[in-house]
Amino acid sequence: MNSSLNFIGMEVSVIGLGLVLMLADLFVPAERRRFIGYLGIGVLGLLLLFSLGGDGSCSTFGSVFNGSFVNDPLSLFFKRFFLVAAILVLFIAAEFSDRLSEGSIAEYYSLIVFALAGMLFAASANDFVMLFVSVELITITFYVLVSYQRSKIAALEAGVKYLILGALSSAFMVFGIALIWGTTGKLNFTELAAVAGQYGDSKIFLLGVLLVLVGLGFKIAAFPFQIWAPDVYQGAPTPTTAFLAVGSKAAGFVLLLRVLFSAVPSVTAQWGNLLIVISGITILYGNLCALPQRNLKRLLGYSSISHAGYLLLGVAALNASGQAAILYYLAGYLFTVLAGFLVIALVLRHLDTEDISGLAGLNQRSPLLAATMTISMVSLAGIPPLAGFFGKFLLIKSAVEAAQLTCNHGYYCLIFTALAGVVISLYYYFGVIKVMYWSKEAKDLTIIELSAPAKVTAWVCILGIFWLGLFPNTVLNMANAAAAVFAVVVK
Amino acid sequence: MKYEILPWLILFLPLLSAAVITLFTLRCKTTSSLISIGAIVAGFVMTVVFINANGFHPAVSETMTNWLNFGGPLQIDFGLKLDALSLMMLLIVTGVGGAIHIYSYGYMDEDPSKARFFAFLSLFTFSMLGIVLANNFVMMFIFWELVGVSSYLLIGFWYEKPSAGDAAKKAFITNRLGDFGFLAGILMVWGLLGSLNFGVLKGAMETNPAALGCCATIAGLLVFCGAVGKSAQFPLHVWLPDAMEGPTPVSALIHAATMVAAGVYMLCRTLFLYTPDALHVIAYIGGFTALLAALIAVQQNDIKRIIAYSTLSQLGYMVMAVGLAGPTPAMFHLTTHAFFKALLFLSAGSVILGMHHEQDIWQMGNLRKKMPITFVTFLIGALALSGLWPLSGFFSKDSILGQAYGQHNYLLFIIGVFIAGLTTFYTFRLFFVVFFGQEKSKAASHAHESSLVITLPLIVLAVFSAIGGLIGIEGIYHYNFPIEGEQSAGFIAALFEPFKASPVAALLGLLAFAIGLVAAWALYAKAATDPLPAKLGGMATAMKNKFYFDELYEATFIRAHDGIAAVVNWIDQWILEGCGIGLVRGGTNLSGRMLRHLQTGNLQTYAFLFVLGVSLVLYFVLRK
Amino acid sequence: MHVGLQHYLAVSMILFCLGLLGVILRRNLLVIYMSLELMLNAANLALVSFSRFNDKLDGQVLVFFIITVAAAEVAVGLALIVALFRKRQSAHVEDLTSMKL
Amino acid sequence: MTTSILTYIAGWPIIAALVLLVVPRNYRVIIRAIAVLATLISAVLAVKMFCQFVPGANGFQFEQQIPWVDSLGISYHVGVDGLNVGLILMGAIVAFAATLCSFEIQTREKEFYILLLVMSGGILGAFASLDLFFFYFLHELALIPTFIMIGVWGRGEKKNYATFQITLYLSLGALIALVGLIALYVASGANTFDIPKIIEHAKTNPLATNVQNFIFPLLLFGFGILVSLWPFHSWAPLGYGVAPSPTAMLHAGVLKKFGLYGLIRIALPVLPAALTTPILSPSFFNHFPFGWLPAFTQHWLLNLTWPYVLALLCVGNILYVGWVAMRQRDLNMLIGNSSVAHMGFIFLGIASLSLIGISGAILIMVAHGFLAALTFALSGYIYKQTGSLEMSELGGLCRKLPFIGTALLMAAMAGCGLPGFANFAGEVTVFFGAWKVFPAITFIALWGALVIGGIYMTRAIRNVLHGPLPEKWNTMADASHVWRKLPYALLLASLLVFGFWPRLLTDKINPDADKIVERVTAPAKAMDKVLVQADNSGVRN
Repeated sequence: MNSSLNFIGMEVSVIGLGLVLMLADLFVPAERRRFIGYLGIGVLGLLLLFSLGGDGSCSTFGSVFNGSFVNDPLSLFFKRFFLVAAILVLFIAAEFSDRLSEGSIAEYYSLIVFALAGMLFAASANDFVMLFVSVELITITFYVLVSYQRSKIAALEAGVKYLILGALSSAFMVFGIALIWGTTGKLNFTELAAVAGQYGDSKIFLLGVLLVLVGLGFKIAAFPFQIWAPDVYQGAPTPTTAFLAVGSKAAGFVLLLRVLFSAVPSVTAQWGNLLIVISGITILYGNLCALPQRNLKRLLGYSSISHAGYLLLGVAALNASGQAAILYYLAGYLFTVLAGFLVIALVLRHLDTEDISGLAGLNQRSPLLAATMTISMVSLAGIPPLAGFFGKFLLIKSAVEAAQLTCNHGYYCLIFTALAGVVISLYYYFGVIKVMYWSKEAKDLTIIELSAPAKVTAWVCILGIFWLGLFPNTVLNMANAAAAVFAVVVK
Repeated sequence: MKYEILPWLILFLPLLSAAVITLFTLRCKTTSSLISIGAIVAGFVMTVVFINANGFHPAVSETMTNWLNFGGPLQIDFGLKLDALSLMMLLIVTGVGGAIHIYSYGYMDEDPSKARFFAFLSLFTFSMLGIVLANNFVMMFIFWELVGVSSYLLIGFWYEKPSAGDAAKKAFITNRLGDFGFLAGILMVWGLLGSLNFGVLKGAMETNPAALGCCATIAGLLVFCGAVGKSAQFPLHVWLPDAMEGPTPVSALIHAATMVAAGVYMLCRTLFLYTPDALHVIAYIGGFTALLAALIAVQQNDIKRIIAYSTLSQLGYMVMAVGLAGPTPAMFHLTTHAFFKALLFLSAGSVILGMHHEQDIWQMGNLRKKMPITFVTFLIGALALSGLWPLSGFFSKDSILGQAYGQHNYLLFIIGVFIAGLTTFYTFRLFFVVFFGQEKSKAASHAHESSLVITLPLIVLAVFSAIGGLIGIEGIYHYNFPIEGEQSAGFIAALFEPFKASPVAALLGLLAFAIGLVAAWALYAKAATDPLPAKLGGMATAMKNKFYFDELYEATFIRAHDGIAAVVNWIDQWILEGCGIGLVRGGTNLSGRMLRHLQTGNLQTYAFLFVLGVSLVLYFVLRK
Repeated sequence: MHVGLQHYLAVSMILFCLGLLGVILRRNLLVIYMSLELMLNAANLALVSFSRFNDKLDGQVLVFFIITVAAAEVAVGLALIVALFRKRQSAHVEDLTSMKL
Repeated sequence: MTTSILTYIAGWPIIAALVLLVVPRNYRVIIRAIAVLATLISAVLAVKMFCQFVPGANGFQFEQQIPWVDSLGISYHVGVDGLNVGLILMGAIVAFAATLCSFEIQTREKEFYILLLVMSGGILGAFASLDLFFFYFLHELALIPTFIMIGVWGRGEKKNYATFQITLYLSLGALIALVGLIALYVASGANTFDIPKIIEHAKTNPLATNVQNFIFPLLLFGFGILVSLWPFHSWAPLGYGVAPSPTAMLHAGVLKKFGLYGLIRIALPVLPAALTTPILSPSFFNHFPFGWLPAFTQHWLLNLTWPYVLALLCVGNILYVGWVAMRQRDLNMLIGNSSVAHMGFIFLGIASLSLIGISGAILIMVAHGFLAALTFALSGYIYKQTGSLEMSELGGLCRKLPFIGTALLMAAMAGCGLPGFANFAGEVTVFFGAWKVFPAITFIALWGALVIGGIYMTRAIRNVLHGPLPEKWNTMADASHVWRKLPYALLLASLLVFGFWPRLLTDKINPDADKIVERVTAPAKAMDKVLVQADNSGVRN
């Protein structure tokens, strides 16, 4: 038992941290509460260092709790990922704290940390119970996080929409789990994988798997479960949106990967076409809807849908390079999206609307922020030398490999759909750049003063984007090692 | 071969001079002109030295270096061909050209851009020498083009005059049309024979006359297109009269003595290519051009234009001669024509200078008193052009008529004789109106003789125009185009040779001269206005308007080509850009706008869509 | 009549669909939310009956998890709906359309 | 391994860009000096490299290889052979000239120079790169600078539309090419992005014909869009029309050659079967209802090969775009269209698949690089002085701008293929190369080169330089001091040098072009083997 607790040391510390932050609220005077966030950042940073140093709890590979909790390269990759994301989001939240004054900011921090705990569990989930609990932990915290600005009607509206649709998807997922368990009698992924092949013809079983995928599809905002994303992205406080875009989506993906390639690999192998279609439509839907969009956060909401589509391309490829590509892409996406939301949080926080025109003249107001936003948009579009390019490159490569291996022309159709999507997306991403550099709408040209942490965050994001774009070796090796987890299952 | 370096120096000195003037001495008018004159005069001297050392028929006739090399299939040399044909042309170009350069020194004295003028002249000389010396098709084409562009630059020398700019453009494009055929012909010949070198090609054609196969005539005519453009043959003759917008020395050098003769030279150089059919076409085009131009010349009033049309007509003669398988007469006429036509142009230039840049002959009159030297030189030129025995023009023109007669092509022969008469008529129409009668304007009464630097070249050229037929030029060309039968030797023999060789041609030619002269005297000796329009009516108007060729081309080819361009541009703008790109762009945008209406904002719709999505996925997977 | 697994599953399926219809058709947020709970309970019923007929207890355990999670969800959800009601004096979904397109 | 001179050539501009990042923006002189110095150094190094290059030496010269991403077989690998030696020289000189011409930029200079340097370094690196990934990667570096430069410093009312069109169009082309390159990488089975290794591997294990037939169009149209192959050309005139002149110089001069270089460097040697086999299989008419077509049309369709299709498309470039150029009223649009038209000759040379044609194509690529840079630099100068390039408003500028006017005249003449300039040498070579393969198309191309080119270029001269000088342009000033004249003089001199001595280039190109032609034409006998293999396996894994 003791050793089991060692395995979940990181999760436990994170939950502890959440409690500490919440309690700290009681002892810290109101005007200094935003600095509580830096405490959280510090602790999470330490955990990250441990995990990178290789002697943290999460780097001991193995499984505990009857195999329901597993530590392997995949979970390690995602735990680091979530830690980085949470740290950066806490930075953003600290900058954004004056807009969150209705509730206590410390509670907001602790909710982020609790969501992080859910994500960490999700990274290690290896059975349906753990999957369900971690998903719910994330989702329920996000209900609160989304509607945190209680005085803003939009935030409440977003919260309710997320709540109802989230609960709906949970219901589907739970029902799906029930059907899977009912037909196979297994909840553990590893055990299920051993028997799943026998149930390939059982419609009830397939229905169950599909319903679970519906729940996960909701989390990653894939078509046709993407409908909530724009509204929630728009209404939620910016740090929440950022965490939603990065953390929640990544958690969805790690679970999706586990279910598809660990739990039911034999079923997944039949679903290439389904995944191709979903991926293609998701890409087109996100990009097309974003095209006329003027609200920045809503724009990023649509863009996040399209990125779910690109990521699904790696899933649809059904091969190891596709899975590695997803991980790499997510890593790049982390820095890229957080860079974007950082700028939005800093620049638009005093404006009522989040219209793109709010960025007008940003190049004069703060060259660093303009550069950060530009790099973020360019990386989202997937253009060298930035992270987004290398990620898309890997994704396309995996799809081409799949196409040549299977002779399925659907893959090429999907690739060209993705290309069309990229070209469409250039239009709106570059539209943002245009506004910052040469829009005529610029009226307010006051210089934006940046706090030191904000600058640090911006630079971390920029360097991260360049690092992943220029020196892909380290992370790519990690991603390859993580993806190798599934190869074992297949054999 | 002695002094092998000399031809290279002759060729490149003018280029060097052009470069030096452009780069360094554009501000010094005198230095620049001296550099340019020095280059061409040195060229003349070196040519003479070279001919002295090697004769007109050097043992080794080529010297070359490789310009582009692609192994076996394509080797483009930069080589010089040195035989009688090219050496004689060298003499003409550097000699006549040198005289014109010196003349320009005086003529352009007042112009602020004199340095630029001499740079262009040197560039032209370089290009012309290149054509003359080229030993292969590509090199000839290179200089062919360079000649075209230097003529473009010189015609447009006074570029601020819109008419000069337009004329330059017209000359360039018209020449380009010819070059288009020329290059296609070159490619065709290369494709079939695998070589570009004139010597090699000639050898190949001699060993196997059918080497070109079925394309022989087409290939020949395509190459001929080049000559049509450059030598301003029908139907590309329209640019030459307009080219008179350039300064007069330019007209003399380029549009009379040298460049326009390049077409004829090229035809002679590549004579081995042409099938009888092709030669037939060439001959008739030449004859028709000669007739057409002579008719138009009768009703022109601009002193330079009259001479320009005369040039056209004489070029028609030469081309006709080539077409009648007579390269020697053609080259002979080319040579004498270079003398007397340059002389006529320069004299006309002297007149224009004296008249303060008035070019309408009906504003002149009675100039023989005011400009005696010009009067005399002009007279010699006119007589030589008209073919009065024993001036040079008589001999060369007679050899062409003799060729036509000898080939039993009586139609062309009669046309030739008729043109000879017309030539005399329009030349002396000009002569009488300008130098006789009353002063028809104030400028004419204040006219003055030009300075020595202008008249000296006139005198030199006049001498050559007079005796050009008697100094054995024809014999030199026989090195290249040997004929059977013995040559009459001796000066006196040469003097009466034509009457011996083809008496019909010689006598009819002289008769035509006499008729033309008498007619011109009768009509124009005292005329103050032109009496012809009244007599000829519509025909005169047509002649005055150049038989409406410009208008015809404007209305047909140019409009058609511009029309195609306009249609294509429209397609580009509206179909490709508008419909193609516009539709993609608009379609994408529209689908985005439509699609996002799914996001109604209503939670219940969302839930419904969510469930619909689930059902869709379930159906997709579980339908089987 | 012998009541077997199919019957329980049928009931659970019907409950699930009823819940679904409620979510789609009812306008009041609270009712929608209750319908959602109905769907969760349909899943619970299925789990329990599978558990009973397969003689395995995992399902029962999972049901406990679900109930707990649902409770948390309800706590948060009701709070949210109440906050919204205070703000808008309405709990109807049609009023929640400030963000769209 | 020592650092290759190529790394320095491409690296100096990039380093300078990084240095500029920390230079305060009001130190204008220093910013300029750094930019000029960096490009000057790389130009000088490029000249040195060009002179040291040994023609016909086996393999690549000045090679350098550093492993980059091991798991994918990506490495930083640079080297030159005859195919790219001239392009690098041209690129470096044009980059230097463009930096000098950037003196006309007066606002936000720091950003401008940074973008310009990134663009220059990237494209030089792309030409030097022997690794598929870096080849693509370094080229794409230029996309963002292009977008921002045109957007911020561009001119005219259509700026926004043109900026987006050029960006989207170019990315589309680049992405299609990327898919082709990745497909090539995957299909080759060599598990490396190293170009020489892929070519070597393809020699012994040729790709199946149907795979080649699939990849080749991707590369052709992907690269084709980047080179403004008809009918995907409309971005070019529009984009160059609004771009600031240094951007247009670099883009039209250097970047545009990337696609062509890619076709020659990669597509031809690796995909020889795609070039020689018909595109449509005989079963085509079973699947598609074209049976009603006349027999000779069917026959024609069945014998269609990709080079022939390319040759047909380049008629679009030469004739169609030439005609469009004839109708332009704006000088920049005219130059832009003419630059598109020139691409047709290069395509024609490539399509001929002959040594002469390909050598000629590379010769034109180099020549056109200098020429396009020169013309856009000149039009930029005039625009700076007049604020308009509408030809009806200009005229007689030779009087006020003797130097610029003369340079423009020479550029126009070079543009319509006048001997003495490098363009002529290239074009005439291409005509010779293409004549034996596509006589009819060459004939048409001649019309485009000699007549249409002549018409629009002389029209431009007539309208801009000749004629009376309008009153309002009396205040114009010619390029006066040496630095202002240098870029034009440099580019003109380069055109003349290669025009007079094209062998400087062709002798270097020929041995390597010969290898490519050999790869394409020789393995006709190996074809049977490939066909059998294709029938058996469908796709190679």
